[in-house]
Amino acid sequence: MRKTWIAGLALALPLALAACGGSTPPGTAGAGGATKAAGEAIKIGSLHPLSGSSAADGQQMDNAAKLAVEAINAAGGIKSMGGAKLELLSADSQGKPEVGQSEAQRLIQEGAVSIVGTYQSAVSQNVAAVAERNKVPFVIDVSSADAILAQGYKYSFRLQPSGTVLAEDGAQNLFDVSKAAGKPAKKIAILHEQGPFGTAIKDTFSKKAQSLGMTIGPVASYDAASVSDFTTQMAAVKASGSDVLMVAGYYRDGVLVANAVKTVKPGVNAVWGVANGAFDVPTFPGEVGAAGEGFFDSNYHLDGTNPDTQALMKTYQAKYKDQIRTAAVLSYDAVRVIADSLERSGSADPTKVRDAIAQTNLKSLIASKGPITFGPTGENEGAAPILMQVQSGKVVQTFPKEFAQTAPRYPATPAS
Amino acid sequence: MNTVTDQSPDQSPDPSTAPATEPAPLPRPIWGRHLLVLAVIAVVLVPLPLLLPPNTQAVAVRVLIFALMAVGWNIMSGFGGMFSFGHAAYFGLGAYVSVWLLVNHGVSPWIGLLVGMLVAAAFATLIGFLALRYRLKGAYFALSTFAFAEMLRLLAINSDFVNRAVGYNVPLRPEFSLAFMQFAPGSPAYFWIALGLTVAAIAVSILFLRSRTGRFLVAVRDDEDAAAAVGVPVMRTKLVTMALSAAVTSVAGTFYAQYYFFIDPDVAFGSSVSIQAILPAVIGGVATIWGPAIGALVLGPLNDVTATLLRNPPAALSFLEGRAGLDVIVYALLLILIVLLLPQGIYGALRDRWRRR
Amino acid sequence: MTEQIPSATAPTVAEGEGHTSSPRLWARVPWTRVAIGVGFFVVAIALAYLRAGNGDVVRQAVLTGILIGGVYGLVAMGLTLIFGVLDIVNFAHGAFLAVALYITVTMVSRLGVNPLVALFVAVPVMFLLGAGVQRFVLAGAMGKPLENQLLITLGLALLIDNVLLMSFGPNPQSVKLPGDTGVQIFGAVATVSRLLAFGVAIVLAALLYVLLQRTRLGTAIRAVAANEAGAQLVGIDTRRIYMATFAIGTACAGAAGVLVAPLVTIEPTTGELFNIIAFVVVVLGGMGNVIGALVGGLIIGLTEQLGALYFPGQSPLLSVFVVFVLVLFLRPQGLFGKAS
Amino acid sequence: MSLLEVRNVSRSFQGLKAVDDVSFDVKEGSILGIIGPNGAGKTTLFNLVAGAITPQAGTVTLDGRDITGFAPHKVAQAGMVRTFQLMKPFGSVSVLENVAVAAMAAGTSRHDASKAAAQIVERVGLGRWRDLQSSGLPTAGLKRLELARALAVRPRVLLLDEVLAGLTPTERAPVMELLEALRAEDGVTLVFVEHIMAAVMRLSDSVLVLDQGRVLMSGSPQEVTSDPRVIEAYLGQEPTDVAT
Repeated sequence: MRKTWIAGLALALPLALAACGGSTPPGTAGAGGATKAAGEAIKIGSLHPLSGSSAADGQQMDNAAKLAVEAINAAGGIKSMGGAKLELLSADSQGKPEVGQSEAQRLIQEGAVSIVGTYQSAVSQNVAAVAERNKVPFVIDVSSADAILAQGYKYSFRLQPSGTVLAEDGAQNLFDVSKAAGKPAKKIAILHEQGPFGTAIKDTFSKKAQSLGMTIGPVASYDAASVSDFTTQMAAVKASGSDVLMVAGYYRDGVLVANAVKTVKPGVNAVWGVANGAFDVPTFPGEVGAAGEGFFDSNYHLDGTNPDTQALMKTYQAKYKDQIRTAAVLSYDAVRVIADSLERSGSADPTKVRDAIAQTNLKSLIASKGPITFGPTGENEGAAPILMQVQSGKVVQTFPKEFAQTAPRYPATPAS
Repeated sequence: MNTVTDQSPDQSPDPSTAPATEPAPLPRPIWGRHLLVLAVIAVVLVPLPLLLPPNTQAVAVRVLIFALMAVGWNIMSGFGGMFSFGHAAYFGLGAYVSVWLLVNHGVSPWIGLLVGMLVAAAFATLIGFLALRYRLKGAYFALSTFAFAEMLRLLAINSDFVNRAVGYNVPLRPEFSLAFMQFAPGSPAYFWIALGLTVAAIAVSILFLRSRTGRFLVAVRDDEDAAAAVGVPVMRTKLVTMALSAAVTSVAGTFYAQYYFFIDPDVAFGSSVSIQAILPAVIGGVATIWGPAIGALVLGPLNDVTATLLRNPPAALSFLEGRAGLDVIVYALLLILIVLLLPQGIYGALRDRWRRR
Repeated sequence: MTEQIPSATAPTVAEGEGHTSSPRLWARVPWTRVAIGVGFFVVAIALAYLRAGNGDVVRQAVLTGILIGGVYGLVAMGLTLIFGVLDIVNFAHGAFLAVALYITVTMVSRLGVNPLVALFVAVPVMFLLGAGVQRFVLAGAMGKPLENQLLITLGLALLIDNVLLMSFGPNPQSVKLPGDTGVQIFGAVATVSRLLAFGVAIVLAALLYVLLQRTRLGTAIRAVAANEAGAQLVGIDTRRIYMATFAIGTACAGAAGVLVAPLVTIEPTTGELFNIIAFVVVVLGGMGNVIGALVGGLIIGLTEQLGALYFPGQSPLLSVFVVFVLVLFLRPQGLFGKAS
Repeated sequence: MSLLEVRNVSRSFQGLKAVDDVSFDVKEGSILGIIGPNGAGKTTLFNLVAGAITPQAGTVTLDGRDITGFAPHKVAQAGMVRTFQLMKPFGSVSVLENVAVAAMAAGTSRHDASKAAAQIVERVGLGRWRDLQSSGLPTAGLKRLELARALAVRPRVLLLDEVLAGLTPTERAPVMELLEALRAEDGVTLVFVEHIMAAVMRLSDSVLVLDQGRVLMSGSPQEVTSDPRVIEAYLGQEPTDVAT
């Protein structure tokens, strides 16, 4: 008896809810939200992993996108469209490609003129295809996989430097910094996570490093989701006599690397992160203590020398009681890019916005070699990594000179 | 309504506790009526994508993919009682084989679909043979299927042959084409293809249950020794079942890749895929013909519903707005409640009620 | 045909004939199997030497493998107990462990105590949590098919992860063990926190062993594991035993959580790291066998580390799964379970 | 030549000889009763002959064909079918379906299997229960179902493991009549393990006595029951219906 009721309810409830929850509000129906009635807010979709294992970054990125919208609205909205206000539609990808895909679809149906996202490369791959097929621009804040823009998509743009740029510049920075210090790097041991990100960085970095005359020592990969110790790998590094340890990985494993370096003392001149998810994160020095002292990371990074960035850091700290990370600054930049394009196109038609984005020329809050401009494939041509180092328990910018807060300390034999 | 399923597969009847009172008679199997119902449902659903708001259509397609996976899982683990916790292996093979053929050799996904079915069936036969040869049962059998799926995932991650962890993008075509299963975004064709595949899968499961092998399978599930004693080839029955189950699930993988345009080892072979194949069947009713589809109908939108509700909560609950993770909490609670309160699944509970009338 | 294998933790109950006299530990050690196992590892280590060409690396791999293996064993102990007695594949075990991680973090940051002090809070709290979960959630699923239990524990894991996410936020946290430095052992190094975790794992295994073998509760638990109907006949309240076992298993996850807290970055999903490996260890050791879990943990730890030396480009998990499948096929009752 | 020849079959478990060098012959159309005290190895012998366990030594020959070590379903397909002492119905399906599956396993088409099953179900007296779920049958019904399912395979040799145990005397009579009819009308050869001596005396052409895994003696029912060794073997043994 009772069970029938429950069964009926279980069956009916989601369906009924889906019927009302899923339907679009009248007025925004129709693909892509073509033209806006005057006074109606222009919608921008923000799609990030708000839950799941990357929630820390995802929530920061969503917060920063919100801050950007607030800032633009406070400054008078989109002036070319009569001061039209922006509205941010937040969505949770849960870090899953298929959820990201259907959420992107939903954002577009609800009238988003552009989407900002998504952090995980696998999710971005999916969303890029959705954006392309719906002809709605997709501004990637963070996702490094080269493959995303290698599809020839017209509607996808990427702010962060691609994996190739990150890895090549990472090797170049190592070459320059070690040479300037009078101890040119010779033999590089590599430790990388086995996903697409770590593997691609390893491949490109090795090629570039070899072309610069360095040799590659032992290479070890690991599963970032399950690894729990690096002492064996570190012993192998130590035994190989390598003078630099390059690490391409995420936060949790980066912490384990630092602990293993401290325990085994592999005797390298430097631990050199390339696009490492840990070594330039503000919480990293606090978490590993002295173990992380001297660690380098060649990575895209917020520009701590830029007053606008400093202001954003303060605002974020005040509002969210947390230190803003680079990923979130990129989300902030992404919303700025869209607002700027709306301003120039004077239209909320996604295809016009797309054309305007392609013509972007905007100063970034991220350390870069030039303003944000997009190349033919949609890569940000201004994007370039800079070199950070943990010095006295803080992550500081050290190279190239124009972004340096202090000079790099090399060699920086860790945990000595 | 269907004779196969009054009991969960691994509860073997204990004669000493069998009730002395006469149980209600089981209705005769009416396969024809099942097929008829299926045909009517299929026809009724055809105009659906033209009626649904466009963003709901993505949910409808997801429901069908869930259903397809669960129908496949249900053949082996429901009707066959061989609990698989590794159907990601077959889903992933379907996805990878078809995409590999498409990207590297320009082969139509329709052909890839067939090749994927064959490869998945062959793989299932192989691991099935090993697991049965070594007489793995219950949780051990389940863990072995899980281990094989994980090994495929790790192999894919470490093989240049399939692009390692990078996976594949399905190339977008300049023009839309039925031959390459690619249509305009939001085109009802996606729904119709998914519907066709799902209806075909359910029809296959009905016909299979009616077939000689299908009826052997139920006997083997109920009592393997007794089935062997009357001459049922136990091993062959189980292997055929596993192969069929794998082939059906691989179809879901092929369609998934064409609909979502992207696969990588985690998306294709990850353990969450195996769970997605199990969930709808258990929620809807294990070892029933309609359970997997009903379960998918409930689970498919559930995520969106909880997310939507919490994004724009009713006034009374507005303090919950924007709390990340809350939607997943609600989802998890609903899941636990449904499984606890309806151990037979939704269809199972409804059917028991009808029968008692 | 093949009978369900009686749980190996319950030899005095399961064994029909033979030694019913006082169960001395040394008399029950399967010496031939131990010898074969040790032989395998000698060969494995020798091969690693050839492959790595460097003694330091191999010594480090062996030491690390043993220490990590201890942690795996620690996590798997509670799981194997639950698996063996309740017949439930508990996917929420890692999530329970994460709860203990957050208990530790909170105590250390609020009270400034040594993380090990958290044992005195985490273990009883987790015991009660486990008892509650079993009584109010899992009791309804006892005797239900495998897939129902699987989904309930998966739902629980999802629930706990996200409650932690909501309560503590997504930012990674960490715990420091005071005086956690490297220690030289046979030319390899290990941190104090790892050695401590390993030591406590062994102590805990011994305690559980004594609990199961020498107490009334333990006897009852073994009886239920070996033969539920029989246990009921002699007047054992099986529902109470189920609850107690699940609570003890969860308390073990609690202890494991406190001990691994200094070794990991603490996030709501951290516990999931251990789930898969713990299952492999449980099967390897024979379900329900606490000592087996510890030994299984050591084997997996060593496999992972030595496997990484053999195949540096491949995922270490691959060798773990290969070993797992081989054991499943050749000794489905686990290395320390009884032959049918 | 005998239809079923069992020669020097042995099997031990963990050093314990469950069946030790057992031989016997069964002529076509005859009925062999196997008796012996508890633990004598009767059920193990059945398992060895029917292929559920592989003998460590010895051969089993059916109609001149060596079937030693055949898988159980191959033995069934070769024409020899066994029933189980602890009944094993296909619990989730109807009585009729239980029997129909067995008929299909013997090669009957789906359509004919249902018809054949209906006839057999009538013949064993389960007609009014044919549409019931088999797990709900009382013991007497399950015993008949075991028999019906075995008959559906159209066996030449039927191995019956205590089909009468657990039945009341009034329930036994029709089953015994059925067994006699099977031999008389269908020419089925029967080998049965039984504790109920009255049934053994009435049905068997010859009797084989097992004790501690070995053949104690064989002969006509009269010879066996009057033999002092047999009486001794049963002495001190609680009469019971439950064998090991």
